[in-house]
Amino acid sequence: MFAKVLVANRGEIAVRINQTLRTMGITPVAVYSEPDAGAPHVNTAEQSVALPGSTAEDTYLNIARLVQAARDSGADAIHPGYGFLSENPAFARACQDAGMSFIGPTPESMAALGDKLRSKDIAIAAGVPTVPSAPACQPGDRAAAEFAERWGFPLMVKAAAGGGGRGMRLVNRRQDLDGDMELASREAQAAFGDGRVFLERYIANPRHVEMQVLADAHGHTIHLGERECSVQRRHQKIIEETPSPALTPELRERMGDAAVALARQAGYVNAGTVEFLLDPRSGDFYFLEMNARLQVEHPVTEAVLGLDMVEWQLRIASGEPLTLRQDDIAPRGHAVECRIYAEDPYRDFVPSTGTLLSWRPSSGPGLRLDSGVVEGQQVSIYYDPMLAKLIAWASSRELSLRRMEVALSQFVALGVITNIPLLRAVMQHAQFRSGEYDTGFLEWNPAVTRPAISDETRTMARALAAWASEQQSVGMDSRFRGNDGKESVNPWQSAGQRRLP
Amino acid sequence: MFAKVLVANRGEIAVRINQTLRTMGITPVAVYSEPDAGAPHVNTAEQSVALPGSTAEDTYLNIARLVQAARDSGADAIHPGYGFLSENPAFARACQDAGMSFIGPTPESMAALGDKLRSKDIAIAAGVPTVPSAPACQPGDRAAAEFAERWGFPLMVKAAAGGGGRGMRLVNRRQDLDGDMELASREAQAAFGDGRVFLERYIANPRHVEMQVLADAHGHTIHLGERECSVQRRHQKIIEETPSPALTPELRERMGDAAVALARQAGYVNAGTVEFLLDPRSGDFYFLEMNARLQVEHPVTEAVLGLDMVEWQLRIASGEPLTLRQDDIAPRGHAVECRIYAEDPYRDFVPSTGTLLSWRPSSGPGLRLDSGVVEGQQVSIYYDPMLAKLIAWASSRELSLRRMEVALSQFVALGVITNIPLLRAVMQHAQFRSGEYDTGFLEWNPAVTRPAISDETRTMARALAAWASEQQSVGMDSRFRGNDGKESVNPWQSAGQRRLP
Amino acid sequence: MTTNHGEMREMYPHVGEPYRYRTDAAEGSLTFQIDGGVAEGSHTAITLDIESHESGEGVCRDVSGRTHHFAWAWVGPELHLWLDGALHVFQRAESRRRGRAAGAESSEDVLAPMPGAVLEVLVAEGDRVERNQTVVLMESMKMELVITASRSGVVHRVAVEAGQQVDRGMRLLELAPEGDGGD
Amino acid sequence: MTTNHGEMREMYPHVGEPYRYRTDAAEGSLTFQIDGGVAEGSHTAITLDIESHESGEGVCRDVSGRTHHFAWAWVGPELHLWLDGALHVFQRAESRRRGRAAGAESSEDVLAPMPGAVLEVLVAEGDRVERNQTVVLMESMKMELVITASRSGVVHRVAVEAGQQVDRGMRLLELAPEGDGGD
Repeated sequence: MFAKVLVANRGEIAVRINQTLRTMGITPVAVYSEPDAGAPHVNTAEQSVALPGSTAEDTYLNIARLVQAARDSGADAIHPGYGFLSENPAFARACQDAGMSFIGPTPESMAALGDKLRSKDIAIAAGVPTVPSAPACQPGDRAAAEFAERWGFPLMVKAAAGGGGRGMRLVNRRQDLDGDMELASREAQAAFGDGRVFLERYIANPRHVEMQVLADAHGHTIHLGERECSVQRRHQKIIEETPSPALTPELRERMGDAAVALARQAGYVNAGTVEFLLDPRSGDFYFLEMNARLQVEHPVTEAVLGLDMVEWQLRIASGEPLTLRQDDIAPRGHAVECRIYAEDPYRDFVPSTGTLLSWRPSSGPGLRLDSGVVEGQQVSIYYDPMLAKLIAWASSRELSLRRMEVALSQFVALGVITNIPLLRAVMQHAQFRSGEYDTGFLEWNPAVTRPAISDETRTMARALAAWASEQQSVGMDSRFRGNDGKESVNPWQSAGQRRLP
Repeated sequence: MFAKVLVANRGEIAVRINQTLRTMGITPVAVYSEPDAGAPHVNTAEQSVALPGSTAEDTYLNIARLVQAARDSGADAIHPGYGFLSENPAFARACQDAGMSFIGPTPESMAALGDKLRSKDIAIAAGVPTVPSAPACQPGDRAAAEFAERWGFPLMVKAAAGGGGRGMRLVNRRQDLDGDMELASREAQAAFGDGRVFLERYIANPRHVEMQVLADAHGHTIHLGERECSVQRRHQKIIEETPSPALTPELRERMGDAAVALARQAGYVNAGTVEFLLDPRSGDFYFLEMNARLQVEHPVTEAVLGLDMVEWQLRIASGEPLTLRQDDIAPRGHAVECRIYAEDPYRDFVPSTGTLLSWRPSSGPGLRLDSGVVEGQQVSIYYDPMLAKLIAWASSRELSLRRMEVALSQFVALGVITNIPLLRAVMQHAQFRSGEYDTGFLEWNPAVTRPAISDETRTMARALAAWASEQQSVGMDSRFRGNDGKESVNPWQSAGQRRLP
Repeated sequence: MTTNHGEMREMYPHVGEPYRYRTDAAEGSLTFQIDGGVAEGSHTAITLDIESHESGEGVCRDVSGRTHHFAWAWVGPELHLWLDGALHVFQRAESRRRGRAAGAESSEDVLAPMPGAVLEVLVAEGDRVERNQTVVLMESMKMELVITASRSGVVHRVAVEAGQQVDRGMRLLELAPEGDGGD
Repeated sequence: MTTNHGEMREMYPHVGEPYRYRTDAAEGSLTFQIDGGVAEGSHTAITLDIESHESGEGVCRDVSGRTHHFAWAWVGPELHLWLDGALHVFQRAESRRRGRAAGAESSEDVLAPMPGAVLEVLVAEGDRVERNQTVVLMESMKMELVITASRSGVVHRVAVEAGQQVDRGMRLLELAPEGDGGD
C-alpha cells in the first residue's frame, strides 16, 4: 500500500479522499491555490503544498506543478478526484513517468474512453447497446430511408466529424428528412470541412441511469449496481439515488452485465462508471459514455453496499486483488444524494458568492455530509459552486426521500444563496416521489424553480425580520466571543418574559 | 401508526428521536426546561411545550406535567428516550391511563426488570447464567464454606436487602471470610434492619457485553447482536463497539439465545438490552441487568445492521409485527461510538460548563454525529454533561478505530473542556487496538488520563497562542458578521507575504 | 408592554413593496402587526414566542405551539433570514439608496451581477443599445454570464475591458442619461 | 520584517511557568522564538506559515510541509487554543491577577471550581481546617464534587449555605489570613 498520496483536487472530494487516506494510515498531501489557503481540503490533510495563482489553469490544472509538488513532498501516488485532470491521459502518463502511481485507469484506456467515437466502438465490440444509427449517408440514400422507416420520427441528423451541436438537427417529419440532411451536411462542411452526416435514433425524455464498475489489475471486474441521475439542471446532475425506481432486477442484471463487458473490452482497471440512457417506456438502454474516474455521486453506492469506494481505488491501484465477488454485492435499503450549490434556483441557477456566515449542516441517523467548506469561508468565483453533498439513507425509498427533505429543511446556510429550497421542493414533489421521472423533470415542472412560500410563512418571515432588525438596533447581536476578561453572558435571550403554561 | 409523538427528553437523544419521527411523517412534540429554551431538541421538533423550571425534577422528571403537555398538544404517544423517566413504570402507566401509547415495554415487565432480585429470578427461570451465589447464610455456615471451597477467593459478601455498596465486602482470603461476613452483616443490620448476607462469586476484570433485543406484541423476539461496552469511567460507558472483539460466533449465538430467552420470560415487548458480564478468560457470561429502553449506544448496532432502532420502536409500539427474522440479522463491517462529554479527562472527569464558542464536528464517509448542542449554546450545570455521540463505521475494526481517531482529531470544540483527547488516546492505545481489554481498561492504563503532548506540539501550541494573542491586539479578530452596510472583507488572512514554491 | 415599529422591504425570493410593522411585547410573547407589502393596504398580525441566540439562531413558536427554526445574518445592508430551510432577504426601508425610486429597475449603469472575469465587451462608447441587448460577457464559476442593458440608450462610458476581474456591483458600462431615468 | 514580543503562560493541560516569545515575520513565514516555560532558560524556535480565518480557525505549516489545523477563542482572559484535536489554554502573562505569585496554589478563599449547587457545608466559622480537608460538598451535572481546603487555617467566614446555587469562581469559604499567605 502507498505511504503518501497527493490529492490533486480541492473542495469536498479532496476532503473525502483525505478522510479515507488517513483512515488507512496513508499520509494525504494537499495542494491549494491562493483563494483556497486554509480551506478544509488543506486542514484535513497532513501535509500541503501551495500552488501559486488563483485560476484553475494556473493551479489544479497545471500538470507540471502538480507532478513537481508530488515529487517534492515524497508522495508515491496521486489521486485526481473528479473533474480537473481526472480524465486527462497526459496527466496520468506524467504521473507514471515521474515514477508515481496514478489512482485510476491506464492512460490508454482513459484516452480510448474519452473519445466519443472510439468509446462507441468499444461498446459495440462488447455487445453493449448504443443508440441505433445509420452509417454515413447522403440525402435521398436508400440507407437513410430504410433507417427512417425502421425507427420512425423524430430522428437526429448528426455530423460524422461533429461536436458542439454543429451539423446536428432534430428531424420531426418524413418530408423534412432530405432537406434537414442537406442543411446539416452544409453546416458540417462549413464547420469541419467534412460534410458526412449520419442518422441516429432520437431518445425522447430518457432516464439517466449509470452502473458503477470496479476492476482490478488481475482481470476481475464486477459492477456495484446502478445510480439514477435523471434530475438535472443544465445537463448537470443535482440529485442521485440508488436503487433506481425504474429498474427491475432483470434490467439491472442486463445493464450490469453490459457495463462489465464494456469495462473488460476497454481493459479498464480501477473504479469507473458506465452511463446509459434508459428509455423508460421500452426498457431499452443505450451506452452514453464511460467516466474513467470516481463519480461525484459515489456515496449513494457506498451507503447501500457498506463499502468505501476510495479504499477500493487505493487497494486496486496498489495492485491488491478485488476480493469482492459479484454475489457479494447486495444493496440494503435506499440512498439519495443532493448536491448543495451556491446558486440561485429562482434566477436561472446563477452562481452566488460571498462569505458563508452560517453553515450548520443537519446530522443524525442515516445522514452523511461530504463538505468542502466551513462557516466563515469565502465562496469565490474561481471554481465550481458545489459546496457540499448531503446523503440520506433509509430502509426504503419513501423514508430516505423524507429523511433528506427533513435534513434539507434543517440545514442552516447563510451568506450565499443556495439551491437547498429547490432540492427540498423536488423531494416533496409528487412526480419525483412516484419515481416516474426523467431527465426532463425540471423542464416539465417549472413550478419547482419558482419560490413557493405560503402567506403564513411569509408573514412569519416578515415578523422575524422586523424582530432581528430591532435586535441589531438595541445591540443584542453583539459578538459573544468576548475578550474583555469577563465571563460570557448567557447566550440565550428570551423575547419578553418567560411564558408559564 | 401514530400521528404525533411527544418526546419526553432533551439533548442528543431527543434530537435523534425527532429525526426519525419526521422521517416517518409523524409530528414530534418537544418539551423543554428554561435553560433548554431554543436548544436543538426544540428546533428539530415541529411543536413544543415549555416546562417551567430548571431542575430535572421540575421538568423532565415531572410525570404530571409531561402527561399534561402530551394531552394539551394532542400527542397520541410518548417516547421517553433513555434516562429520566424511561424506566419508570409509574410514568409508563400514567401515559396509558391518559390514553396514550408509551413507546417501550409494559409497566409490569419494566417493574419486574427494574428490581435487581426479581430480574435475577427471571434470568434463572429463563435458564440464563447469573453470577453464582450462595443463599443467605451465617458466618461459619457449612454452605458458606462449601461455596468458598467451590469458587475460591476473592469472593463478595453482599447484603440480601442491600444496595449502594452498604453491607458489601470483597473477601480476599479464606481466613478473612468469617470476620468479613460478620462485619457485612452488622453493616447491613444497621443500614437496612436486615442482617442477612450472602456470598457471590467475584468476577475480576470482566468485559461488559450486551445483547440488543427486539420483541413485538405478537410473541416474536429476536436479538440484534452484541455491543462491547467495556471502556468505562466511573462505571459509565464512554466507548462502545460492535462486533465485540471478545466474541466467537458460537459465544455470540449463546449470548443471543440467552437474551431472547430472558426477554421472552419477562414478557418483554419493544427494544431492550440485556447486559452481561463476560469473563474473557473462561468465556463464561453472567446476566447483569436488562435495560428496558433505548440504549445510548444503539447507533453502532444501526450502523452494522442498516436499520433504524427508533423506527422499529415506533412500529412495535403501534402494534405492527416485527418482520425481521433472526436470519435477517447480518452485521456488515464494524462500528464504534465515542461519547463526547463536557468534562476534564485530566482532572478526574470533573464536568465543564460554559458557552460552546466553536463546535465544528468532523463529517464524511462512515461518520455519524448525534448531537444535542450547537455552536453558541450554553452548557449548563443542570443536566448530564454528554454533548454528542460520534459513530464511525468501516469495513473492519482496524479501519473503524482509525476513522474514529481521525474524526476526533478534526473535531473542533472550544469554550468547554471536552474528553475528546482522552477518547483519541484510547483509539490509539495498543491494548485497545488489540481488542484485549476489560472494564478495568482506564484503571490499568492511567497514562491515557494524563496529557501526552510532545515537545514539538507544545512548542507549536505556544507559538500559535502567541500569534493568536497578537492577532487580538491588532484587531484582526474582529467580528466578520458585519452590519455596517459594507461588504464583508475577505475573511482569509495570510501571515506575511504569500509563499512562492 | 413595549412597542416598536419600523419599515422593511423584502428583496428575496420575492421583491415586494415595503411593509410597515409594529411590535407589541406582552405576556412573554411578541405580537407583530404587518401592514402593506403583498397588497397595499393589507393587514396581518402574528403572535410569536421567540427564543434567540447570540450566534444568530433562534426558535419561534406560534400560538398553536407550532415551532420554527430560524437564523439570521447581515450581509452588508441586507438581512438574510433563514426560516425552516428557506432564505428570505430583507432590507430596512430607510437603508435603500436615496434618490432611487423603490422598485425601479432602471439605472444609468450596467453593473456586474456577481464577481467574475470579463470575457468580452460587445459595445463601444457612443454605441446605441436596445433594452435587453447583450453588452458584456462575463465568466464566473465556470459559467458564462450574459449581461444585458436594462434600458435602451447610448453607451457613455465603458468601464472595464476583457480579462479584467470585477467584483459584484462594479460598474461595467455607463449609459448616457436619457430623460429622468424612467423606463 | 516586523517583530513582536510578549509573555504568555500555559494554563492547561499543563500549568507551566510563563514563557517569553518573539515573532519575526519574513519571507511569508513567521519565526517564533520561545524562551522559558518547560525548563527555565530553555530556548526553542519554530517557523510556521499561518493561514487564518476571522471565524477563529486556521491552518499552519512547518518548514517540512506538515500541516496542522487549529482554532482559537477567548474565554474571558483565557485563550483557548485547539490544535489537531487537543485543547491548550493560555493567558497573557500580564493579565494574571496582580499581588498573587505566579504558580502559587494558596489563597485566602475556597472557590467553587464550577457552577453548581451547594449540598452541604461541613465546617463553621472559627473551625480549624487542615490542608486537603473536605469543607464543602457540591453537586453539578449529576455529580458530587468534594471541595477541599487548599491550605491549613481557620475558617474566617462561610459565604454560602446548603441548597444555594453558585457560579464558577464564587467564594465558598474565606480562611483567616495566616502569615504571608505562603503554603
